[in-house]
Amino acid sequence: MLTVEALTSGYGQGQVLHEAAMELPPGKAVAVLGRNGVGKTTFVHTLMGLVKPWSGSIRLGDDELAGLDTRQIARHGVRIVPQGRRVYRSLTVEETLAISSGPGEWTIERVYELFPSLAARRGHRGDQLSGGEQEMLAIGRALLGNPRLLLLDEPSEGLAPLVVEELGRALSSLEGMSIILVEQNLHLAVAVADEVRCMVKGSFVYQATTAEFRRDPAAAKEYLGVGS
Amino acid sequence: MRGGDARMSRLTRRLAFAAALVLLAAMPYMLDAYRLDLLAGGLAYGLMAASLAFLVGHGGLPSLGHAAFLGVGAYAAGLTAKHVTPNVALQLLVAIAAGVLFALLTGWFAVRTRGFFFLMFTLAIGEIAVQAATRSTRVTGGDNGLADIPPTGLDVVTFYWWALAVVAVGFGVLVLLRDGPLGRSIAGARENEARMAALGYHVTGVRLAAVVIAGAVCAAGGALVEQKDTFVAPTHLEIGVSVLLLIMVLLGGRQTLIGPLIAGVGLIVLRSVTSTALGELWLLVEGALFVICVYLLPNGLLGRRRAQAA
Amino acid sequence: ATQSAADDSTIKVGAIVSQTGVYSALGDDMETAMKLYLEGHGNKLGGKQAELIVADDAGNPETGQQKAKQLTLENKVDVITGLIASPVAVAVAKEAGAQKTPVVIANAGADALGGPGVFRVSYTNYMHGYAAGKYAVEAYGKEGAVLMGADYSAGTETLKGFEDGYTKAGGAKPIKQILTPFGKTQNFQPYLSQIPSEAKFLYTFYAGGEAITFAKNFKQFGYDSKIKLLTCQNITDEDVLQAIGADAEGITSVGLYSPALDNPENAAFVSMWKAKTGKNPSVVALQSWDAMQLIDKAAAAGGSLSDALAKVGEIKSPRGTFTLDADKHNPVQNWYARTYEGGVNKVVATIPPDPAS
Amino acid sequence: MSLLVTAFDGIAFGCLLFVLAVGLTMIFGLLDVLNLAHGALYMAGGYLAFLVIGEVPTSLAVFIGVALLAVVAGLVLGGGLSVAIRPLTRRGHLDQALLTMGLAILLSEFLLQVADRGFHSLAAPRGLDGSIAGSYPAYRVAVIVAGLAIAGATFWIFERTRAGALVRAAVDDPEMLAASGVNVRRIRLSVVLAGCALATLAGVLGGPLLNLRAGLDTEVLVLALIVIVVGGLASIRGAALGALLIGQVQTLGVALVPELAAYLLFAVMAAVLLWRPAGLFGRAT
Amino acid sequence: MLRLHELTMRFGALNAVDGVSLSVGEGERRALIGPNGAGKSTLFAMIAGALRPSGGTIEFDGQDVTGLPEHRRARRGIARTFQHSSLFAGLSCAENVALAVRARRGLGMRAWLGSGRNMDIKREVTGYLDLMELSEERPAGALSHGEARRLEVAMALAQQPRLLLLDEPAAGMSSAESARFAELIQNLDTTLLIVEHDLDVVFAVASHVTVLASGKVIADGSPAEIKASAEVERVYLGTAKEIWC
Ligand SMILES: Nc1ncnc2c1ncn2[C@@H]1O[C@H](COP(=O)(O)OP(=O)(O)OP(=O)(O)O)[C@@H](O)[C@H]1O
Ligand SMILES: Nc1ncnc2c1ncn2[C@@H]1O[C@H](COP(=O)(O)OP(=O)(O)OP(=O)(O)O)[C@@H](O)[C@H]1O
Ligand SMILES: CC(C)C[C@H](N)C(=O)O
Ligand SMILES: [Mg+2]
Ligand SMILES: [Mg+2]
Repeated sequence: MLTVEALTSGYGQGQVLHEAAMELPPGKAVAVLGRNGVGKTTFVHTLMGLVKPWSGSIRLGDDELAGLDTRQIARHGVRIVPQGRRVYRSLTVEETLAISSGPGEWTIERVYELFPSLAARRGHRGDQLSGGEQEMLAIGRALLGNPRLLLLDEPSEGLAPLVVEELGRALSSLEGMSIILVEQNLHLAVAVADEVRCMVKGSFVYQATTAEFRRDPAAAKEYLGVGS
Repeated sequence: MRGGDARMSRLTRRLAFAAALVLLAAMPYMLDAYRLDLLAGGLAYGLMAASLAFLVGHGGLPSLGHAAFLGVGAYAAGLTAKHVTPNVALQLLVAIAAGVLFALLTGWFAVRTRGFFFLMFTLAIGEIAVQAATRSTRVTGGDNGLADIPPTGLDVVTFYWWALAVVAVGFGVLVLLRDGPLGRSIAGARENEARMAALGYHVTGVRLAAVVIAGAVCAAGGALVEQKDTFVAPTHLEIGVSVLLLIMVLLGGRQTLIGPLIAGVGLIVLRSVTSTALGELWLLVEGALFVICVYLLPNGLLGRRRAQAA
Repeated sequence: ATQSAADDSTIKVGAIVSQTGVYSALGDDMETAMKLYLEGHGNKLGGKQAELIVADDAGNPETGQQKAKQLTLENKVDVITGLIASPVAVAVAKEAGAQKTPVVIANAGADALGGPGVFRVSYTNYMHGYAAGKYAVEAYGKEGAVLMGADYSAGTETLKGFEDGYTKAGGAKPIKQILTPFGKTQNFQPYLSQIPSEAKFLYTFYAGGEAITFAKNFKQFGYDSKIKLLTCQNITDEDVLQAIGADAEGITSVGLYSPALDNPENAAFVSMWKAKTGKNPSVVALQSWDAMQLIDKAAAAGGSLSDALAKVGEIKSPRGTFTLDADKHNPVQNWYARTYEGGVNKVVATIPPDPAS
Repeated sequence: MSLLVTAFDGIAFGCLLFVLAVGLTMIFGLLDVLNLAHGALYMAGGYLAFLVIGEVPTSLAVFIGVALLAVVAGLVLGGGLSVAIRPLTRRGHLDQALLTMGLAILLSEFLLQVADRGFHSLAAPRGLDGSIAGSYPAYRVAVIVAGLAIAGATFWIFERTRAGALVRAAVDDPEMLAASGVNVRRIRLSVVLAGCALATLAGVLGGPLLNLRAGLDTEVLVLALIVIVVGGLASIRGAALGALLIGQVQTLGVALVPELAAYLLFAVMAAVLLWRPAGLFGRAT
Repeated sequence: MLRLHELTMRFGALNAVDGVSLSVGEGERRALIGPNGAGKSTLFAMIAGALRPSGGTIEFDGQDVTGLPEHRRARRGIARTFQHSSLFAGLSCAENVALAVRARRGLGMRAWLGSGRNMDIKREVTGYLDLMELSEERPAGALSHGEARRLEVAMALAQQPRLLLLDEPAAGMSSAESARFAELIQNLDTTLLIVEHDLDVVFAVASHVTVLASGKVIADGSPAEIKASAEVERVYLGTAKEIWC
């Protein structure tokens, strides 16, 4: 469903992505892992059009996304949960969800069910939420777009373990949504994703199914630097 | 290697500065009296623009009341000349002291506001200062200005050199202060107040220091303006002058100090040339110039966005 | 200046006016009148080829002073004229004095101006008010005066002149003086409402945009039926009358000129001005015309222009004949009470010059 | 009694200030673009009306027609402004200030060239050009009515509808809003157009009150800026409160303490900012 | 060394922090955990002095500092990191840390420094940057998220505080970095109060754990006791307990 080929991009003169490539079957979730600063965020931002691709192609179904602007990409059914949350600080929870919701199975009620603490804070402005609450709001905002492709950039950051667990369950149960999940939390990544990719210096250097990855501690050690 | 480059460019910068100074010092041999006088005025405005750049660009405090410092310096120097001493250096010192005092007095309140609100607060200070100057008729001569200031006794050429010296020293002080620890702290307060406080800085104090430095240097420029014309009126303090200074900063590039200095000299000279050549149309041309500059020089004449090394 | 004495065939006149800024409406009139004068006199002043150099002061004394430097040092003009706002005139007079170039003020009214090398064909603010004060005693009675005006030197000096003229002619001290912030008052109702109920009449000083707003407010808030009004000449000057519209009807003012004055000079001047602009000449236009006339006469006399300007004597002006006093070189002239009726300021009384002012 | 009239007149003046300032607050407070051409736009509205109908009273219908024409002119100028400002959206207020200041000079000097540099004024339309009970200008009552209507409409749109939330989101994080599939450009454009049209409309509305002349653009711009800082940049509500407060300061205030009249406007603004550094309704960021 | 007494913070009707009393001894490494919105960051902000409490007192070193402004507390030795990285975005990484170093040395308001002192500061700055594996010249605004988090910590360390408040320092750090980080702070000899949802870090570092929920302390004890608490499991840990414990 999503085919990324030879994607390069960066900031100013500095290239970050080097010929990144990946394929993602419909309805599947792939976890993107890698150490700080390797280019994970740049990768998902390039998919979303927030960073302009320098070359390469991004095909979603039959559509070429490379070169489109962010809004057009969003209209093709892509949503992002950005790193650092980026909630609208002057809008209340309720307003944020209202302007983000489109037709589809995800409704504001369902988001509140998923994150009851958001429901309790519905009148709070974005900048009056705790870090974890903001993360929930950012996820809710993306889900309400009922995307075909959902990009999650470290969604578990700042969430309490109990909530991460719920998030994991929710993401696993999403039907028909393709997911790219950038994560540092390996437990969540492994619980949600069908496949794993590791990024080093702007390219994907490792690809495996989640089951294979679990059995391959050497890969984790090599690409992520985790010992156990 | 990078460090080497930085040192190199620093050296070139210093050489260029010295060369420019020599060239400027030689101007009396090239220009007639009127042009020299105009250039002296331009340099004074350039210094004031640089002081405003220190506040706006370096300190992140966009002021729309900077002309008040010009006025304070000019009135202080003028009144000293009238009542105390014909010595221009003493007049200058009094002007600087008055600038510091005024900065402490008004900055104390002003630095409690931020951004656009600081802009408007300083606008209010400027306006109140205009009113005060207008209404203290007995001291200031009211709206018709302080006309009976005795001549400095310096001829055009000597005065020009005096002005050049003051501008060079004033500008040097600004640069040194910007690059010293206090200057860095001021930059920090511009970037992130919350963090500055968490690091143990008294943010209000740091911001106030920026106002005082900029105010003192601007007052020195104001003293030069007064000494050049031996005249000062409340119009010297008006919004229009503050706006003019701010425009110099933006045209020159607010990330630098030298850019606004050059833009200050340039704009004063340009205004004189265009208004002589074009009559009432000069204003239209100036408006067009601003518009064009915004597009063609996104960071001003000399503005490059550069990170400061430790 | 001395250098230009060498070149006897031309005379250079530098006019410092507001081409931009809040006074640019007056600047336009000045420029037009001066050019009109030169056109009508074969481009000659005192028999010499005249060159008029117009410089913009933008309403700012610092700019004005810089222009004065330019005109004297670079252009080497023989005389500087124009000068609308007083602060500009003060700064320019100072500079021109230092460069030994004579100045002919065509409008600015600050009382302090005048003296060696500085000549004025307009008026002093004090005289302007003084004449009105004298007139008010006869026409409005000896008591119950309230003064109102813009709070800047032109306003306060005019009101001071009025008070002196009024009391010296036997009037009682005005019962109240109301000052309004200059250039910041968009609405006069709050000030009009401060007029005490025992007041008999109101004398006011406003010019330009404020004159329009004042005149309209006075009428529309119904003060015309509560109190008699006497104003300075600027309130019903030609440059604001159109904008005030019907609300100007019936306002009486004291000024040094009216397009309705009946003398041959005026008839010629008005018709020439009308042909050029389609309107009646304003006071500033008349003053600028006379500034050129004064320079013309002095240049014709020959010798140092500064000395000649002091010795011109009688000037036959559209406002009537006037002279400059020997000491401060301010005009000694008739003043007129004028009532605006049917589109023109009709002269209802003539107030002769008073040596006391 | 006369103080009551003064206070009432303060409301009329406040209503005019509101129409003048609300467009500025929309473009600045909601869109984060500092539009210093706002005063020149006001002036454009006034001069357009002057050029079309001159200085004599017209019928109410013609006056309203001219006001609508000014709205159209505001939309056109707003379109131009929006194109001009687009490359600067992320470059900060000061660059925007320089650009819009340049545009303001161009526009106002152009107007003065087309009309002339003289003093002018609009006459109130016939029927409204008289005084109520011989002592209060009828036109000012009409200004109050118009001001309240516009206040109600803008308040409802910006603070009670989804459109308003979209606008605020477009300020907070335009990238994320675009990433939700929203056309951020169109939102920004509509706000600029609406803000500019309100400015030119204010120019017609205020024509009979404030007169027309060189320098008017700066004078009304400063007034509008004061209104929006006093109210706080956050909201239509802030602009309304700021306008009413400044209206009273300029009427009741100067009547009560005439000695301080020259300082009052700016002193009140400074005092408000010391008390609430982000304005009455604003919140610190 | 730190004593909170009935500390309370109200935002409108919400009691974000609701009568928290707590004391932390010299040299102790205390973790503060709890559900999102429990009031942990708010508590930190009050201790650091960025927020004025609605009620209660804060005692540091036996002195009441409740009314002391933030910068004065920093000078007494309280440093904190921010949950949302709070850096000097336009300045280089080195300058970010240098601001912290100069503040600590009391040189921040000096107009001028000799080159000897400058070199000294520079050396120290380089030390902290190396510790957190950051390069000197890049502007802080161009860092990746994880790098920004590390700079955040570097600045707090450069303050050499006596009490260090870390608000989710490891969030955004990759697993490798956070493991190294845990090791690093274990070896610090300052008093430490750390908020963290990464339980690997929490249990590696903390000698004592306090659990906050809805603004109140619901549990307090050794890591082992907390792991065993059913209440904590219910409101915070969930099945994550199985993974970590
Ligand atoms: N706005 C920017 N300007 C310049 N360089 C940037 C910018 N944002 C990121 N970079 C650089 O690009 C590289 C990749 O950054 P990116 O944010 O994609 O990393 P990441 O893999 O998401 O890291 P993390 O795990 O820390 O989030 C880094 O070296 C970073 O410093
Ligand atoms: N300025 C504010 N105005 C109103 N409510 C606020 C404000 N700041 C925080 N809150 C609320 O106070 C509660 C506590 O927030 P706090 O940030 O302290 O939580 P936290 O324990 O740090 O959570 P997290 O683990 O998600 O970061 C939250 O419910 C939040 O919505
Ligand atoms: C334009 C005029 C009202 C100026 C005034 N006569 C003055 O002396 O300043
Ligand atoms: Mg990232
Ligand atoms: Mg928190």
